[in-house]
Amino acid sequence: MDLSLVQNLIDPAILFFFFGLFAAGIRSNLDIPAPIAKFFSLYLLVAIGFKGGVALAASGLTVTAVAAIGAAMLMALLVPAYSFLILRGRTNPYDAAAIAATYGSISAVTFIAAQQFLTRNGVDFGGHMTVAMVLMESPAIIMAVLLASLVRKREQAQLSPSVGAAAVANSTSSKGISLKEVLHEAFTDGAHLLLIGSLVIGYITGDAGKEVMAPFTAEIFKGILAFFLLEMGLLVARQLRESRDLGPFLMGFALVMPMVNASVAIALAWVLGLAAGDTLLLACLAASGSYIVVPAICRYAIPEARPGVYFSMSLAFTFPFNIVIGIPLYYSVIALIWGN
Amino acid sequence: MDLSLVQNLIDPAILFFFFGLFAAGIRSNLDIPAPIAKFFSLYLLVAIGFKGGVALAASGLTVTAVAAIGAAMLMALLVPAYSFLILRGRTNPYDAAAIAATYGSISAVTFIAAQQFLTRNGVDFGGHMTVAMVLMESPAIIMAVLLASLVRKREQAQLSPSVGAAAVANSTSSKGISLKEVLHEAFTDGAHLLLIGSLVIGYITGDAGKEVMAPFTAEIFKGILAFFLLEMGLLVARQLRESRDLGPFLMGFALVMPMVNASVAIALAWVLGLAAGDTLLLACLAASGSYIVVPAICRYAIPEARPGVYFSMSLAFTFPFNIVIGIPLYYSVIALIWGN
Amino acid sequence: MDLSLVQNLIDPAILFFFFGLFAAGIRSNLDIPAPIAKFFSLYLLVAIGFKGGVALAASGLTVTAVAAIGAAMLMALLVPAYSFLILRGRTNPYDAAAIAATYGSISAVTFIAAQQFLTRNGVDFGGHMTVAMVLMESPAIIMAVLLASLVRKREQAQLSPSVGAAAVANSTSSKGISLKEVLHEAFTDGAHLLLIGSLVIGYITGDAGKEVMAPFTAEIFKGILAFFLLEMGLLVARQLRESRDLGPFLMGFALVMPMVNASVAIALAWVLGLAAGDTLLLACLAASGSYIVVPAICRYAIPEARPGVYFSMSLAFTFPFNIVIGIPLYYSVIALIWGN
Amino acid sequence: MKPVKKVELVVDAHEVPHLLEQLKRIGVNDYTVISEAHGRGDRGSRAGDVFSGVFDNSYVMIACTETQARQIVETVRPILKRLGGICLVSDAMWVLH
Amino acid sequence: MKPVKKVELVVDAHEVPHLLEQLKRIGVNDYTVISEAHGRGDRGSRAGDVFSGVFDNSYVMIACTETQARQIVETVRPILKRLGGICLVSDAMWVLH
Amino acid sequence: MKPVKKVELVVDAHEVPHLLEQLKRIGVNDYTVISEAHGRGDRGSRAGDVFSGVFDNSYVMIACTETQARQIVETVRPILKRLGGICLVSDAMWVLH
Ligand SMILES: Nc1ncnc2c1ncn2[C@@H]1O[C@H](COP(=O)(O)O)[C@@H](O)[C@H]1O
Ligand SMILES: Nc1ncnc2c1ncn2[C@@H]1O[C@H](COP(=O)(O)O)[C@@H](O)[C@H]1O
Ligand SMILES: Nc1ncnc2c1ncn2[C@@H]1O[C@H](COP(=O)(O)O)[C@@H](O)[C@H]1O
Ligand code: NA
Ligand code: NA
Ligand code: NA
Repeated sequence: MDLSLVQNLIDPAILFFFFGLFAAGIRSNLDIPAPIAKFFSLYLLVAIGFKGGVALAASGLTVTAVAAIGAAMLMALLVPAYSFLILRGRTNPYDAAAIAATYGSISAVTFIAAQQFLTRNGVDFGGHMTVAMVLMESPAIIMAVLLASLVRKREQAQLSPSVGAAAVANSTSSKGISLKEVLHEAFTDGAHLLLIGSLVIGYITGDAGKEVMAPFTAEIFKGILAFFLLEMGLLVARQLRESRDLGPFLMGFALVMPMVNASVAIALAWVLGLAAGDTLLLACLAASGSYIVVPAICRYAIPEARPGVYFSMSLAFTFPFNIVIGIPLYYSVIALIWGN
Repeated sequence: MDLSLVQNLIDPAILFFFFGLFAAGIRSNLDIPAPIAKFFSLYLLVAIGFKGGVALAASGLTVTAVAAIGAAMLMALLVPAYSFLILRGRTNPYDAAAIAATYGSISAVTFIAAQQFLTRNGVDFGGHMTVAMVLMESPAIIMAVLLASLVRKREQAQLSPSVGAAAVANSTSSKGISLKEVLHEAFTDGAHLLLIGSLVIGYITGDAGKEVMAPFTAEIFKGILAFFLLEMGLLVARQLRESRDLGPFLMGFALVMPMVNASVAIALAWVLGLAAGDTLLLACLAASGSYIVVPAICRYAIPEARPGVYFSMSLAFTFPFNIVIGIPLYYSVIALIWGN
Repeated sequence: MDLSLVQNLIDPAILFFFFGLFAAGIRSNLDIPAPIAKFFSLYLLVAIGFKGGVALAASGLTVTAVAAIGAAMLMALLVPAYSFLILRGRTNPYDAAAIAATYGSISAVTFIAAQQFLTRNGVDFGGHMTVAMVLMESPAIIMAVLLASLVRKREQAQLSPSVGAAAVANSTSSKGISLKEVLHEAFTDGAHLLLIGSLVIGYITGDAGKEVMAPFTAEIFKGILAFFLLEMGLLVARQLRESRDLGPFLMGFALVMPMVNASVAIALAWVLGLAAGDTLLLACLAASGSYIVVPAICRYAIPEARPGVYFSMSLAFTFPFNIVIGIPLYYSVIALIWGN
Repeated sequence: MKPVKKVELVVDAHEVPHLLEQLKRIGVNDYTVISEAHGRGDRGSRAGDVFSGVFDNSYVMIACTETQARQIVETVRPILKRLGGICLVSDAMWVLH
Repeated sequence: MKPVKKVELVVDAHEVPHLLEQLKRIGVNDYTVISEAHGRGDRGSRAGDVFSGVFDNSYVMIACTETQARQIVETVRPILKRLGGICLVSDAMWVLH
Repeated sequence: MKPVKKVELVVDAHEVPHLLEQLKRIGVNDYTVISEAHGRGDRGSRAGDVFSGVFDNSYVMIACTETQARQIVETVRPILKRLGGICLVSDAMWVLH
């Protein structure tokens, strides 16, 4: 178990991630064509969703499963709430709301990397954790939108205490997006929807579906993940260059918060009596930040926030941290406590 | 056999088609990058052509095979002929010619779905049916071009009965495209040619070729088909929105004609003594309409026809009808008659 | 062994290459989307590099391996040197330098086709040949840049014998690119770097890595190679049309030089006592010309050279020659000498 | 040939369908869209998130009459205000066919 | 800098090779093509058939002299008449190098 | 609306990052790039090497003041001289928002 950090790094997919970092670091012109990268991202969602659905059909929705899902949803509410409180005074409040949503939500690739870690170490995990992942997206976004509209109202009130209601109404028409619209946007977001769809299809077709799909969704999975992580490495290194103006506080937040969120998740899992495998996945869901769904929605729901900020934090700092250090670190803590 | 309709729908690939319809229906931004979708369409042609060629090399060209191919070519002449007669009075004659070509030709994905249906139900079919599919493309297009030039001449004669020959010559130079040019265009069309090429390569390399190609062309086939049908679902739903102005007659044609064409094909197959599996494939070839090759050629050969019309009919109505209802329906009729 | 030429052509991947030539020859609109073709090219580099790395980890760096690598590097210096001497008087000197670099460098797809040929004929070859391939890229490019700067200086001196140094300095600032910059460009070139990276990752992860990656990098390899060679066939035929103005000397060079270079390589391998399989690979590395890495660098390092010339020679003439005739020809010579 | 105005827009790719709907309402039905136009403006660099494509711009070109151009400008201004982007208007001659 | 005409065409992507051949014949050898330009015009929406790409437009730009521009216009007009598309001509300054 | 200059460049795709850096140095930070612009010019056909993409052009558009346009032209001229490409300058009206 001591070796798990190094072992984790010897996986071909992880090594391709490092190679991507290196290639972009020395300013190579290496590039995965964008439509391929986008397709691989869809592929991973289909594969992970389908696999989760099949597993869920086999195991059914047990009490532990429900507990794990409940814990995940609780984390999706807690993380943005305390993140916003921490960020509020130190950065502009719209950015704070968007960052809160980013960290309340999840990174599917971090989740996948954690699953790969567990498989490599022979630790079981349940298909219901994919359901948990799916359900963590929306609460975080709702929280953030509510926070942003709170900020908006307060600002409006400060600017024009006398004009009052009229100004607020006016601002609503130009900036305020109704929660209903945002929820529609969040639910119909392609990445999110594809994950749900694949989960449902995996659940319906079960083992019969698994058998015909396996060569595509399971056997070549590792190779495609390797290519995808190569691209992620290139992106992370290039985004790092763009993010010099983040400032030490936000950089620190992006590196320390994952550990805080993972700790809270592990504590919660301990209380609920979850298994070690599910606990690692829960920790990684809590620790990771979104760089696909949340930016897609915040751009529209909180246009005042600077996408460069929350996108850089989650992609250039939190993602590599979790992939390289976070996963084995969280698991070594879990192994210690769970007495594995 | 009663359950075949529902069973048919429980296939993961078909479920992804429904999911695509649903996602586009709720206006999700889900999208397969266009180069990927285009590649998958080429992939399916290669896989199906190669498989057909290998099967043909194994079985040889038997009498039944020749009969089946002959029946297919007859259908490719009959369908556009009677379709044009039905359509003539009720829609503009150029559209009528293009629609006739559309339904005389075939949809490779419908053919693939029918093969999948047969495989799932343990029913055999021959590699020669792929040859039949290949040979159905051109007759339909030739028919349509001849019909369109007939229409053109008649119109010309009506407009200027006195000017006569000169006007016709003039019109020919601006609009009339020689049959030779159209045949060249039809034969060299990428999709059509790739299917032929793969068929020939499969035939030449036989079982040895099959073995080395199988992981790519056979094992991951189902997964790629699932992604492709997801994209088809998205396209169908989006095209449905564009096709509100089709009118009840053309919509009815797009939904009823497949059943008529399939019935004629089944009757013909019965007379010729074809096996049940080959009969279903023949019925599906007759029942399906082209949305790749024919539009690519009609755009050029019958520029007076509105692509939106024939494209919408075959993609937004006939394709989903065959995939969801047609295939199991035709097969239940065949099973009844063939006494399976 | 007599049949090896025909046998070689009956491979599905090679047949798809011919089919591509045919399709472009009859001016079909068949086209693999560019991002897919580019990705397949990256895929082949990853697969071949990874495989070589794994093989190297298993065998270790033996004396024969070092000898083979040394022979390859020697060829990478010899080929551009004598090519430049041959070309100098007969074509403009910048083109001569660029062509020299092209033939000193290698074509990874020709290397892959040679490996496939060996596998089909049950002949072994070593993972170190992939290292040899990697190491042949740079010497050729360095040679060419040195030759080009020599030409540049001489021209400068002839043009303005009185003005002298100042003019040279001036020309350097506008045209001359420092060797350091070129080496950086050569090393960081995406294709080159990806090959190295995959080799290293294969070496590190060894058999464990091979097992998880095999479905992606090995099993579906043949199918992707077939698609890639289809695209190569299309490209070759289209490039042939653009290269009518090459002239008989350069065309002859592109067809005869591969045989000369292969002969030198075979002689060298004989002297060093290499095995037959490694010798064929060395011959193919020597005989092939680059159409990816070298054009990418010469465009920048020797902007005076006409890319159309060296690109056409290596893509439209040398590549198909090696694939179709060269590989079986070189091997029949090797088999004769090695007494196989 | 007849003189027309050429309106060129660079906007958030996600906003294009909405924008085209707005234009339809004021009777502008014809347009050309080039989907991938990366760039940099007031809102920083617009590239680099290949997965969601959130930072993609699209380029939209509309040839129209002067009156229509003025209407288009009024229609797109609030969209540009909210989500960024640029709009240029210039003169061209339309080849009648 | 010297004044030139900028000719911009949006035409059926399949027609582009044919069009460029025609232009070659009248001595216009230089051009720039952007392949994927979706749009809507008299012939309805041009998008949505990803497989055959039949409905794709391309955008073609040519910088040339006024005389050439006039020739180009005459050459493309019948093509536009038959298969649709638009052609705009405007003024620009060419940076000599 | 305010009058601006529209600078349009077609250059070697690989040169674009370098070019944008040069422009940054003279204070031009805003631009739009369309990546795939195939073409033909003095250096022959620019297409057909899908693997290295060496022959790809990019199209760059910059809306700026007249002074900036003049500076841009001076900056890009040596690049165009060395690696080819074209640069056009024309007039447009910028819609303020
Ligand atoms: N001056 C400019 N010239 C060319 N393109 C621009 C200019 N300003 C903005 N853009 C484009 O418009 C997009 C949005 O601009 P902005 O909303 O200012 O960030 C940018 O990403 C650029 O693609
Ligand atoms: N007024 C316009 N402004 C911009 N693009 C247009 C306009 N009219 C037509 N187009 C483009 O030209 C293509 C062909 O036009 P059409 O032949 O009229 O259908 C359309 O799909 C659009 O991309
Ligand atoms: N007259 C022109 N009109 C439009 N595009 C041009 C013109 N001349 C050159 N180009 C574009 O600029 C690129 C480089 O030109 P060149 O350096 O002359 O080969 C070409 O590949 C074309 O895309
Ligand atoms: Na999280
Ligand atoms: Na049919
Ligand atoms: Na060589």
